[in-house]
Amino acid sequence: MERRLFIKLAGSAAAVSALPAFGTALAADPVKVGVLLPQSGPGGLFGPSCENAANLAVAEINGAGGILGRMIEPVFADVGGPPSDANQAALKLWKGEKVEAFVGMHDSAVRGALTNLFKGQVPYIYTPVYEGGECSAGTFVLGETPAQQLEPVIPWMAANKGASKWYLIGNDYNWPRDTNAAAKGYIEASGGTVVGEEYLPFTADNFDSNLAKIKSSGADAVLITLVGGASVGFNRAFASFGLPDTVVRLGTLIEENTLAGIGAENSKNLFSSAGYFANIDTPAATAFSDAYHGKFGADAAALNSLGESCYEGLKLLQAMAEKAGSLDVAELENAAEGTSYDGPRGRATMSERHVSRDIFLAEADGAGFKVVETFPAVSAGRNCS
Amino acid sequence: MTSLLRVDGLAGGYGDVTVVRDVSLRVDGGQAVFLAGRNGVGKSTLVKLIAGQLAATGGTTTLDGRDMTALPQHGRRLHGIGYAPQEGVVFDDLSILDNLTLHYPDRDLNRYGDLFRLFPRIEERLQQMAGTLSGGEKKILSFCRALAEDTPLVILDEPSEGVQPENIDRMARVILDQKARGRAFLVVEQNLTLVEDAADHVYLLDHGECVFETGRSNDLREDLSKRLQI
Amino acid sequence: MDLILTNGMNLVYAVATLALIALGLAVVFGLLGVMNMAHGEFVMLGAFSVYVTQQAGLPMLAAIPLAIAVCAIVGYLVEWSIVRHLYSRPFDTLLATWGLSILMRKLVEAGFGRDYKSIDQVLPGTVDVFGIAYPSYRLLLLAVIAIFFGLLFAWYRRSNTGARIKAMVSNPQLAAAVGIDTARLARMTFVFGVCTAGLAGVALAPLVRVEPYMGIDYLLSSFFILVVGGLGSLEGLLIGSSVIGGTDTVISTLFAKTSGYMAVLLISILFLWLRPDGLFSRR
Amino acid sequence: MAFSRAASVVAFAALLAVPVVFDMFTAYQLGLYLIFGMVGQGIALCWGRAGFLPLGQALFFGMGAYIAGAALKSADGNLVLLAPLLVLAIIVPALLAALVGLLVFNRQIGSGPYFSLITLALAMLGFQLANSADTITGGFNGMTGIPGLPGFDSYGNLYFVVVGVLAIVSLGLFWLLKTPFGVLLSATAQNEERLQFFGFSTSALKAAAFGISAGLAGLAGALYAPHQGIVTPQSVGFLLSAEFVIWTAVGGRASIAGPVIGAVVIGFLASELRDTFRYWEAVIGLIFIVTVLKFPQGLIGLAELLKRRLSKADGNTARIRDINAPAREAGGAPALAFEDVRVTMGPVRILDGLDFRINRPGIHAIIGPNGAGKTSAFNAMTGRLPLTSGGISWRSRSLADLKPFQVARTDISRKFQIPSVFPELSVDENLDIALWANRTGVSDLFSMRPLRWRSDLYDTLTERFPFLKDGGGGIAGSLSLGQRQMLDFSMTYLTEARLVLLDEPCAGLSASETGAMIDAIAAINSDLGSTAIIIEHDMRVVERLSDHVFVMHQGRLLAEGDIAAVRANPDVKAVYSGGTK
Repeated sequence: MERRLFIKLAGSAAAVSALPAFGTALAADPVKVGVLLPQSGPGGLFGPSCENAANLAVAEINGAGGILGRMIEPVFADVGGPPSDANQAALKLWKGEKVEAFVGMHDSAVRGALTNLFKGQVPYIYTPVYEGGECSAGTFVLGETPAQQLEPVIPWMAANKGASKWYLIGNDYNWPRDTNAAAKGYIEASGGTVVGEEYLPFTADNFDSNLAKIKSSGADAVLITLVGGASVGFNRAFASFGLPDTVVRLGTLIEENTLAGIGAENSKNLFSSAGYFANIDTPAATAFSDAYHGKFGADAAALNSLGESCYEGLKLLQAMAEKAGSLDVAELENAAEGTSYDGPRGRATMSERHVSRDIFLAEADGAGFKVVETFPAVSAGRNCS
Repeated sequence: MTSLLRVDGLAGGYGDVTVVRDVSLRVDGGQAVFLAGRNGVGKSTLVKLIAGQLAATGGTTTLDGRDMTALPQHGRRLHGIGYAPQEGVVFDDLSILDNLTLHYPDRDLNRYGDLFRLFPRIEERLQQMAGTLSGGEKKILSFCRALAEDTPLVILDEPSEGVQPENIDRMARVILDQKARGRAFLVVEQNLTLVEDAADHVYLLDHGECVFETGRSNDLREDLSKRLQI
Repeated sequence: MDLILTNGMNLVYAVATLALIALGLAVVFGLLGVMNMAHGEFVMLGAFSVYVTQQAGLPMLAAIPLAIAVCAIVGYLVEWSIVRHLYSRPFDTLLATWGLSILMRKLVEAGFGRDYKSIDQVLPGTVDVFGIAYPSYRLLLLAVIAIFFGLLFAWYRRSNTGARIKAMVSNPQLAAAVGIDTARLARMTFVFGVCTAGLAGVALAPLVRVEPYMGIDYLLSSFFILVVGGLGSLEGLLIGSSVIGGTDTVISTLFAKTSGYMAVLLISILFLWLRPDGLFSRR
Repeated sequence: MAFSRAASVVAFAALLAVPVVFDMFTAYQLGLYLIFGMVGQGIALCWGRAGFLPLGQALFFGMGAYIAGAALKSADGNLVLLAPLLVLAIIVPALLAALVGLLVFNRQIGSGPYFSLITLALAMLGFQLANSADTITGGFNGMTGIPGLPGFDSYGNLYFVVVGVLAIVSLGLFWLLKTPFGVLLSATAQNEERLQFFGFSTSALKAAAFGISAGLAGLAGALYAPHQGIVTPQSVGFLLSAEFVIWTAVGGRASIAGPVIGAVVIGFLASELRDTFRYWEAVIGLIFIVTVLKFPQGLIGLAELLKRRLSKADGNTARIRDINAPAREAGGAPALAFEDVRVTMGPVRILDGLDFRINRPGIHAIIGPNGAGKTSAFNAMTGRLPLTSGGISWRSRSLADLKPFQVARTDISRKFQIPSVFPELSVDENLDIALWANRTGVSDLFSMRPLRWRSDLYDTLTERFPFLKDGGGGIAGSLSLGQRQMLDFSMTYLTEARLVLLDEPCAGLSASETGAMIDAIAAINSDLGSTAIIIEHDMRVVERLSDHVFVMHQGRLLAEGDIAAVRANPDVKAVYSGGTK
């Protein structure tokens, strides 16, 4: 410990002695932005693509003159562990590195810890898909909410795929429960019924009893809010029983990695609803994808909605800062409502700390997704009431 | 004639502690050699060194002209050194049957025929866990196991501990009988009856060194008793 | 009727795969007393063997020798460098193999990436069994597991290897005194155990998710199976798998998956508390 | 001793200086690791001392954190309301753990993996409950917005509270380990069965240690809640539990400071590595492996090794004993009765209608061939062998269905055939335990006075066996077999029990040592006027010591009487004649 502290001291001494050289350029000091992403733990799968996307956004923003005339310097930290670790990591960036704004892509437990840590004293943009309802001061959300992912999609599934008897299955935690609570309303409104609802512990690796129930319930559609490995395992078992021929599947967090794990032969009649897919063929999305692979190579971590959201996070920060003319939380709060920017996902407009934006419904098609319908400018629903 | 077992300048102990220093001894075929001495003088340590359970820090052990010094314990057993230890004498959580047969691929019990006749309780309880036996019975089981092995040399560490006098006499009979067939024994023993009955040669140890040795004589008992009082 | 039959088949499948997965740990923990927290990682190595053969364009059967080779080499090295120093210290094997499991996950992650690997289905489609459609590969797997356990059982009954291993664990010095090469026997037992875990990984790879972190799923359930059934016997392994698999399947079917999971934990606690006898304890 | 006391003072002074020397952020970070270290201190108490490993300690940590979190949220700064609720965060986990411990330890002795796996399963269950009961706990997303302790800033002076609590806990543990309770915990780990035969309920001792460790975990959790402002199910789960154990192992599983050092070192290391090296977890994994292989006693063990190199160990002198141990009441005449006792195991009849009585003091011998059931008779009396039928009574109290420690409390003391002592404890501590047997109440266990106890018998024994006094500071495991036999014998008699069971007390002794032992038995037993039963093969011993002899054969009594009568008995002649060394 002594040794480590000594190194730390030596490091800060070096930083102090180097300061005068920059003294004159104080006004143009770079803006340090903390990018909090998972490199370890269950979310670690999305760390590399998120890091790349954030770096790409930084390069583009800096290439165009930065934010408010200041270059962005991203500082990354791993928040894949439990909230207490994330707290430490964020605090180190905030108080140690003097980071002026945060972009975070991580689970909701970590978000709860961070809003409690920041207490609205530093701008914080939360980027991934989540259950909705975040309304803390200084916190801005651009991820898809259940309302966005389901409100237009469920009627579409009913009309085009004959989905009327829904079975809801998810992991046993807040996001699936809240998603399904929203889904029930939309299913009813579309004239369908919910024939079953079940939540699985994170450790589940055998889905036979669920599949038997789905079969016997006579469901013709399944809404999947399982995450990561559980989703892969469930969908593979689902296909092995030959269910895809008669039952259509809709997931709200089935992105490219999960689909790769499920495998092309197991993904018949599998739909996913999200704000972004790697295969969207709008000019903005294609340009983004080209730039991504141009910068990081063809073998770079596969693009997906969670990774791409880190790019969007920095873009939103830029848009809000430009509109407010400041990175001060109070100024940002005043300017946020109505801020909009254009990104790979299309145009996003901020309302109640969330963004309304285009939602894509895609069908699994071989190794990737094929967008079958685009729902323009879908609202994130009521989140701050 | 060269001896079956030759131990020269053997030294060793536990970790950094040297217990046995520079011990040399001989055991000929058809002979029973006993080790005597007070508790803690290193008798058990010496036979552990010879059986290969402890690594020697000096000296050599040869059996029938073959150098055993570098061999591990199981190798010495396979090359002819049988050993029945003082403590941990049986596998407590195995049946008596398994205790007697686990090291024979054929699991044949016939090799115990003579011994079972002398110690019938062992045969009566083959299916019982060895851990349920009393201390003396475990010693007998261990004795039977070691005697039935086809090793030219058998090392026995306190075979009579906790064993009733009749059974000690039977043990002595077995040893005499096997000696007659050319087998050699190296025995650590406190019980003077057994020494008297079976010993051809006695080494007296003190502080890890051999201080006295004697052949078979009529006043062996008196001789030893006197010296052991020291 | 169909539903009962499907659930019945699922129950058989669950018990069989659990037994297969736990077998390696039954050898390493049940016989050797090594609380191998890297057990799941050897299953993972087996599953990745299938991925590698698939990438190389070879048939799935080629994964079997590959998995055995990889697990044997890794197992040999692990035994030689770590485990052999810790045989008499079960809690320390737990700590060291916990570290090992992290190391193995990270090495595989560094080599193959973190993403989910999709293994092609072998024998896709379903077969009609008593009027219900059941996945063909599962049926094949059930047959293979039944034959495998049958052979294992026959061999174990006749050989005294089990007794020799028990003897070595309970009294290594005496085992050496009766001529057992304890170092070699322990190493071979460990290698056999981890190779079995690897083979379980091969067998399950087409059915489950395959990624560097998949092992955790298999670790804890294996431990509970072993302690419920009793350590050190094949019968115990089958009983444990039946109790754990049966509880999970029945409760999950009647109620919900979370209840099934909690019931498995409760059953395990009750067994550990009330019926630890028949399981040999060691200091 | 003085060295480590000085080191502790310096360490705490350094901890207090951290916010000044570095910054509040470093102090905040350190504070979390100190909180985690406190949980490790509890684990070390169970693992390093009492010998059992709790593998699910996060359950109690998380429980304390949730209770404290709920308390802070509901009390809203009202201290009168808050204080008792925070106490609950310590008491509830402690009581739960003590209950679990009692239930489990009552059914199994030893330190096998079963208890550890039970605690692991409980933690997993706790995680699932915390996750599912989202109306109370907030589910996966956690219980959020927990206010700080009133008057303390989580990112500021709360650190000093953490350091203060850590200091109190460490001092408390230091004291606890010095008390008889601490000595008995170590004894439990080393030889649980023997300790039971001194009348100590080892299950209660272990349950108490587990309860204390859970209370510490709860206390740490109660600090964690205001420190972090959020509590999530991960605070209850398996992974954090495993990490607690690993920090403890890396720091030193048997020490007070070790777990804290482990948590701090690994904590800072991980926090530095995780942002610089993508595969940082592999480094941590490697550290565990190296620690277990090379430094099983952890970083503290390493430090102690260095310390020992620097300064030579202190002498082995016995400690001062200047307080008379409470006198044992004399008790009436002995009355032991075996009534048609049968014990069968499978097809084997171990005892087959054993029936005899002992009504007067003195030394009684049991002889008989190997396997006659002599030791089994002792086992049946002392709770080690359940009776199939029949009854055993001692002073008109039935001994059937009693556990070994309950038998010992009826004033029966037993010596095993193979000497059975507490090998890692000093000779002095071994004798202490025997002196404490049936003389200590709960308050004595937590007082330093019993460490100075003596008795007249203690003086007699140390005179007869001088190594007991001269080598009192040395550990019992380093004694020779013969000395251990004498130590064990001395301990058996030091209890001054009215009935003493001696199973081949001369086994493994040479002829001259046997003589010394016989003299000791004869002299001490007649001094105390107690009743002894001795199992012996050596007829010389039997002749010299006993006036009454029981001959057993095939699980039954074959004959009894004085030695001449027994010798003359034709039945006895048929099966047994006895001999001498």
